[in-house]
Amino acid sequence: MPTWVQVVYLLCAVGFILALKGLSGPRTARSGNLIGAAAAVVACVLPFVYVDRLEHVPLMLGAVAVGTVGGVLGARRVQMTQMPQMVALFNGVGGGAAALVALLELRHMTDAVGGGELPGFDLAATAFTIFVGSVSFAGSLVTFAKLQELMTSRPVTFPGLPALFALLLVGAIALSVVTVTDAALAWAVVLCVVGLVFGVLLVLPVGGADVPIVISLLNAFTGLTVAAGGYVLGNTVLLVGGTLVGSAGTFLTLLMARAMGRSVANIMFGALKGGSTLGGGVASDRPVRSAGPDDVGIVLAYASRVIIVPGYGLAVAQAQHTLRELVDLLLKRGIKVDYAIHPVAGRMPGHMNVLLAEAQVPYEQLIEMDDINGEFKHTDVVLVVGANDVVNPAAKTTPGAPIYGMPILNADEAHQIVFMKRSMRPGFAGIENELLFDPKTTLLFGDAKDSLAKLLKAVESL
Amino acid sequence: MPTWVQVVYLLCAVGFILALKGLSGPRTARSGNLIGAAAAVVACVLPFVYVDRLEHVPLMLGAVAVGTVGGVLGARRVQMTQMPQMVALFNGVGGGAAALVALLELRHMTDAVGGGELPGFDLAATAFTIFVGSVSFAGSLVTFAKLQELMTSRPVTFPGLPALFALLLVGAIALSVVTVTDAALAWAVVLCVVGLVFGVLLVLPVGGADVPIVISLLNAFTGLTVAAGGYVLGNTVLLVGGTLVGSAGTFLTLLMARAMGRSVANIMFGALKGGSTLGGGVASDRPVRSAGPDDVGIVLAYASRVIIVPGYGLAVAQAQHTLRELVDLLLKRGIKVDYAIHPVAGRMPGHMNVLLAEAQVPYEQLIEMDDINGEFKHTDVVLVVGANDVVNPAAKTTPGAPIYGMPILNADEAHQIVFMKRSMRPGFAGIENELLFDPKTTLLFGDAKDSLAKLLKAVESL
Amino acid sequence: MTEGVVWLTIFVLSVFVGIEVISKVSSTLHTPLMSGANAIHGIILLGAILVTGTTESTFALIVGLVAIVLATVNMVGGFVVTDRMLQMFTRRKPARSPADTDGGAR
Amino acid sequence: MTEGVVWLTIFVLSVFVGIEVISKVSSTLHTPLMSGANAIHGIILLGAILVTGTTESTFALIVGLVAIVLATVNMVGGFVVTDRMLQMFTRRKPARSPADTDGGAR
Ligand SMILES: NC(=O)c1ccc[n+]([C@@H]2O[C@H](COP(=O)([O-])OP(=O)(O)OC[C@H]3O[C@@H](n4cnc5c(N)ncnc54)[C@H](OP(=O)(O)O)[C@@H]3O)[C@@H](O)[C@H]2O)c1
Ligand SMILES: NC(=O)c1ccc[n+]([C@@H]2O[C@H](COP(=O)([O-])OP(=O)(O)OC[C@H]3O[C@@H](n4cnc5c(N)ncnc54)[C@H](OP(=O)(O)O)[C@@H]3O)[C@@H](O)[C@H]2O)c1
Repeated sequence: MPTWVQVVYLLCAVGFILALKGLSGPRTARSGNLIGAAAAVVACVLPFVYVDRLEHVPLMLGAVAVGTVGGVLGARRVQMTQMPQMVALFNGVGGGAAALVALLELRHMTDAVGGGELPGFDLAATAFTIFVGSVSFAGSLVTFAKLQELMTSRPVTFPGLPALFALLLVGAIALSVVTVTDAALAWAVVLCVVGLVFGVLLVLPVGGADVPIVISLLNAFTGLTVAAGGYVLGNTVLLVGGTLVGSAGTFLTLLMARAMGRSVANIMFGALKGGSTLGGGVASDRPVRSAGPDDVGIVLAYASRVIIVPGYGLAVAQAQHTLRELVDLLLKRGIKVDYAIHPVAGRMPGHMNVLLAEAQVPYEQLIEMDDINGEFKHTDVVLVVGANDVVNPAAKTTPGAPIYGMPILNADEAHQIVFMKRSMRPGFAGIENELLFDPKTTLLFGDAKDSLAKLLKAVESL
Repeated sequence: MPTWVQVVYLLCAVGFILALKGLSGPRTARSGNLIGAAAAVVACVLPFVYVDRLEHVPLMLGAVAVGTVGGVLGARRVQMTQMPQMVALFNGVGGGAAALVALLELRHMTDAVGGGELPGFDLAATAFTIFVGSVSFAGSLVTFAKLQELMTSRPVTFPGLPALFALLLVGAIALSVVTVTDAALAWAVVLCVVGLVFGVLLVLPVGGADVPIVISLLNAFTGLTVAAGGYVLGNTVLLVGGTLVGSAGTFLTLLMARAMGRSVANIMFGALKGGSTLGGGVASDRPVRSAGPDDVGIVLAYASRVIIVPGYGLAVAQAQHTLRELVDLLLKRGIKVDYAIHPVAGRMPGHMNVLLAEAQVPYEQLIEMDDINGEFKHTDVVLVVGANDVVNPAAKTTPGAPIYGMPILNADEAHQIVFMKRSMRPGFAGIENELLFDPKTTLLFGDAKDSLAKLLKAVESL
Repeated sequence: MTEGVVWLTIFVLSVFVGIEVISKVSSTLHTPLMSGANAIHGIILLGAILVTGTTESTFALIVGLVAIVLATVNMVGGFVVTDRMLQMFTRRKPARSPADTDGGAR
Repeated sequence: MTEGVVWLTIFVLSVFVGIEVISKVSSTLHTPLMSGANAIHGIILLGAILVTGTTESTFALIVGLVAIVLATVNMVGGFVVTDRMLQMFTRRKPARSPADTDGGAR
C-alpha cells in the first residue's frame, strides 16, 4: 500500500472522529454526519485507485449501485415512527456484511498459506467477526420483526432457554478454537450458523420497549466486528472507524440505560431470570374518574396554561399530527401550551423530539424535563398522551419500584390531569400509577389518535 | 524491544490518559495524579529491566536521586502563592532535558551511520526538539524571574524586537535545515543557543498578569518536544504522553484565554504591536469617597450579609490568612459571609481556590461566580480585596473595552461596596472602573494585608 | 514496534476517543447519534471491496457481491436516514409557526 | 503500515484524546491540571535514561546525567506539587470550621 494511501486512510479515520464529535452537539450534528459520509465515500473509492489488479470492478460497482438504491429508498420512505426498526435493519445488514467479509478473508488466508503456519491472532479475529457479525445480523432482524410488529413484542422465553444459551456459547467457543487451529472453512460456516441462532435467542426474551437498548448494543457489536476486520486486513479506517463505533456505542448504551434507570444486564437478561415484573403488569380494577371527549374539550378550552406530556402510546398510535392540530387550535384560542419532553419517552431516547419535529411542532414548544418541571404547579391542565411511567410519582415515593430513582415529569403538581390511554393497563415498567387514581385526574379512554380527533372536534365546536 | 515491554509501555500511556481524565474532575483529580505518577515510575524503571547492556547504572541512579531530592524539596517548600513560578520552573527543566536528550540522540544517529544516509524525518524531529525545548527552557526561566520578581513584571519591549524575532525564526529554520541535511552536531548546538535567545525574547514582552497563559503554552510546547523525542526513540509512552500534554495543554491555554476574554495572540504579541493599553493604565484623579479602617469596621460589624471578592491584589499582598481571620470573626458575630470566586481572579485560573484553601477557608464558603451572582442584590456589604477587573461593570456596559464580554461578579448590585487597594491605579486591563466612583462605594487605601490587619483590630474592638 | 502492538495501540487510543468524544451528548441526540454511528460501521464496504476485488473463485465472488450490497445499504441508508432526522431538528429553529403566539392569560 | 504512518496515526489519535479528555474541566481545576500535565512530560526522563545508558563518550555521559537530573526534577516535583495542591482541595470537604455558622440575620 503506497504511503499516500495510508495517509488518506488516516484522514478518513479522522473524518469519522470529527463526525462523531459533530453528532454529539445539536448545532454541529448535521455537518458532522456529512463529514462522516464524505470520509466513508473517499475511503471506499480509494481501492479503485491504488489496488494494482482490482478485478470484477463492473460487478462490484453494480452491487454498490443496488445497495445505494436500496439504502436511499429505505431511508427516504421510512416514517419517523419506524426509525428504530430502520436503524436495526441497517445495523443487521452491516453485521452480516462483516461476517461474510470475514469468511472470505479466512478463505484467502487458507488459500495463501495452503495448510502451512497461519497467524493465530488473525484467525482469532476472523472467528470473532464471523460469530459476532452473525449474532448482530440475526439479533437485529429479530428486533426489526418485534418493532415492525411482525411478531409479538412481548418477551419470549421458554424453560430451557438459559441452558441452551450456555450450550451455544460453549459451542461457539469450541468452534472458534477449531477455526483458529484448523483454519477450516467448514467449521467457520457452522460457527456462522451458531451465531445466527444465538442472535435470535439473545433478542427473543427482550420486551418491546427495551429493544432500542438492544439495537444500540448490537450496533456496538457490529462496530467491533468491523474493527476486527480492519485488523485482519491491516486497514486503519476499518480499525479506527469500527473501534469508535464499538466504544461510543457501548458508552451510549450505558447512557441510555441510565436514563431509564435500569442496568443493561437487567434489560438483556431480566426476562430470563423470571423474577422481573417488567412488562407484565395487569390492569387494575380500582375506581377511577373517566370522562368523554366533550367534557375534556371544555376543560381544555377554558384553561389558560396547558402542558402536553407525550409518551410511548403517542408513537404507537402515530397520533403526533393530530396532537399538533389540537395544540395549534388551543394556541389560537390564546392558551399557553408547551410539550414536556422526558428523555426516555417514546420508543428510543430522543425519539419524541424527532416525532414532534416531523409533525412540524415548532422547536420553542418542546421543553426539556429539567426546564419545565418547575412550571407544572402553575399549570391548569396537563394532557398526558400515551405516557405513563414518565409521570408516575412512584419513581419518587416508592423505594423498590422498578422505576424508583428515575427522574420524572412533575405532572402531579398541576391543578388537573387528563390521561389519554386505552385501558387501565400499566405502562412499560408494569407498575400501577397512583396518579391515575388521584382526585385531580380524569381518564379519557381510547386509542390516542381517535381520542385526539374527537377532542379536536369538541374544542372546535366550542 | 520484547513484546511484553511494548505492552507495558502502552499500559503506561493509558495510565497518562487516565491521569488527565482524572485531573479534569474534582473528585477524581487526586487519584488521577497518582495514577499518572505510578505510570511514570513504571515506565522509567522498565529500561533497567529489559535493556541488555545498560551502562552507567549507578551514575544514572545517582542523578535520579539528586533530581528526586531537588524536586521533592522544591515541591514541598514552595508557598501556594508561588505556585505559578514553580510550575514554570518544572516546565523549564523538562524542556531543557528534552533538548539535551535530542542533542545526544543526534550524536547517536551520526555515530551509528557515520556520514551515510540518515532518516530525514528523525532528524527533523530532533531539530524540532532541540529548538523548541530550548525555547521552553529559556522562556520558562524568564517567566519564573518575572513572577518571582527577580525582574520587572511589566512588558519589556524595544524598537527592533519584531525584526529580531523574525531574524531569529528564519535563522532557526535555516539551522534546522542544515542540521537535517548535514546532521552536524555543531550546528545543532548553535540551534540550541538560538532557541534560548528566542525563548527569552518571546516572554519578555508579556506582562506579569498574562504570564500564566505563557506558562501553559510553554507547557504544551514541552509536551510536543517530548512527543518528538518519542518518535525518534520509537517509544510509545513518550509519544503518547508528550502528545497528550501538547494537545491538552494547547486546549487548556485556549480555555484560559477565553475565560479572560482575550485571544492567545493578543496576550503573546499584544505588547509588540504597541497598540494595547493593557497594563498601562494611569491613576485617575476624579473624586472618590475613602474611609479609614475604623469606619469600614463599623460598616462590616453591623451588616447581616457580607460577600468577599478576592483578587490579584490579595495574592500579591499574601493577605489570605489575615482575610480568613477577619471572616472568621465576622462569622462569630453571626454575620453570613461568603467568598465570591471569579474564574480568572488571582494569578492563574483557579488560583484563588488554592490560595484560600491553603488559608484553611472551608470549602462551603467559596462560591463560584454563577452561583453567587444572584445574591449580590440581597447583600449589605461587598468587600473587594485587591480585585478590580472582575467587578468592573464596563465588561457589560462598554463595548470596545478590553474586558467587554468577560463575565463579571455583580458587586455593583450590593447595597454598599468597599474596595481595598493601594492607589487609584486601574487593574490589569488598564481601564478605569466606574464602580470606584459610585456613591455606594467606599475606598480603603493601603496594602491589603495591612488594611485587613487594621480592619481586624477595628472589628475586634467593637 | 511489533505489528500486533501497533494495532493494539491504535485500538486502545480509538476506544478512548470514541468514549470521550460522545460523553457530552444530550439525550435529545441519542437517536441520531446511534444512527450516525451505525452508518459509520458501514465502512465494512471498504473491506468487502478489498476482499471481493482480489478473489478468483466464482462462489467467493458471489458471497463478496452480497456483502457489498449489504454493506452499501448499511452505509448509504445510515447516512441518509441520519441526515433526514437531523434536517428536521435544524429546520425547526427558523420555522416559527404563526400559531406560536405567547398570548396566554398568564 | 509504514513505520512513519504508524507514528502519525498514534500521534493524531493522541491529539484527540488529549483534547477530549480535558474538555469538561472546570476553571477551578485549571491550575492543578496544568501542573499535572507538566509532570507528565517529565517522562522525558525515560528518554534520558535510554540515551544515557547506551552512550560511551564521557562528554555525552555528563550531558545525559544533567538531562536525567533535570527530567527527574520535572517529573517528581511536578507530581508532588500537584498532589499537594489537590490535597488541599479534597481536605476542605470534611474540614468544616467551627466558625462556619450560618446564623446570619438573613
Ligand atoms: N425512550 C426510550 O429510549 C425507552 C427505551 C426503552 C424503554 N423505555 C421505557 O419506556 C417507558 C416510557 O414511558 P412512557 O410514559 O413514554 O410510556 P409507558 O409508561 O410505557 O406508557 C405508555 C402508555 O401509553 C398507553 N398506550 C399505548 N398505546 C396507546 C394508544 N394506541 N393510544 C393511547 N394510549 C396508548 C399505554 O396504556 P394502555 O395500554 O392502557 O393504552 C401506556 O400506559 C419508560 O418506563 C422508559 O424507561 C424507554
Ligand atoms: N487568573 C488568571 O488566570 C489570570 C491570568 C492572567 C490575567 N488575568 C487577568 O487579571 C485580572 C484579574 O482581575 P482581578 O480583579 O483579580 O485583578 P486586577 O483587575 O488586576 O486588579 C487587582 C487590583 O489589586 C490591587 N492591588 C495590587 N496589589 C495590591 C496590594 N498589595 N494590596 C491591595 N491591593 C492591591 C490593584 O490596585 P492598586 O495597584 O491600586 O493597589 C488592582 O486594582 C483580569 O483582568 C484577568 O483577565 C487573570
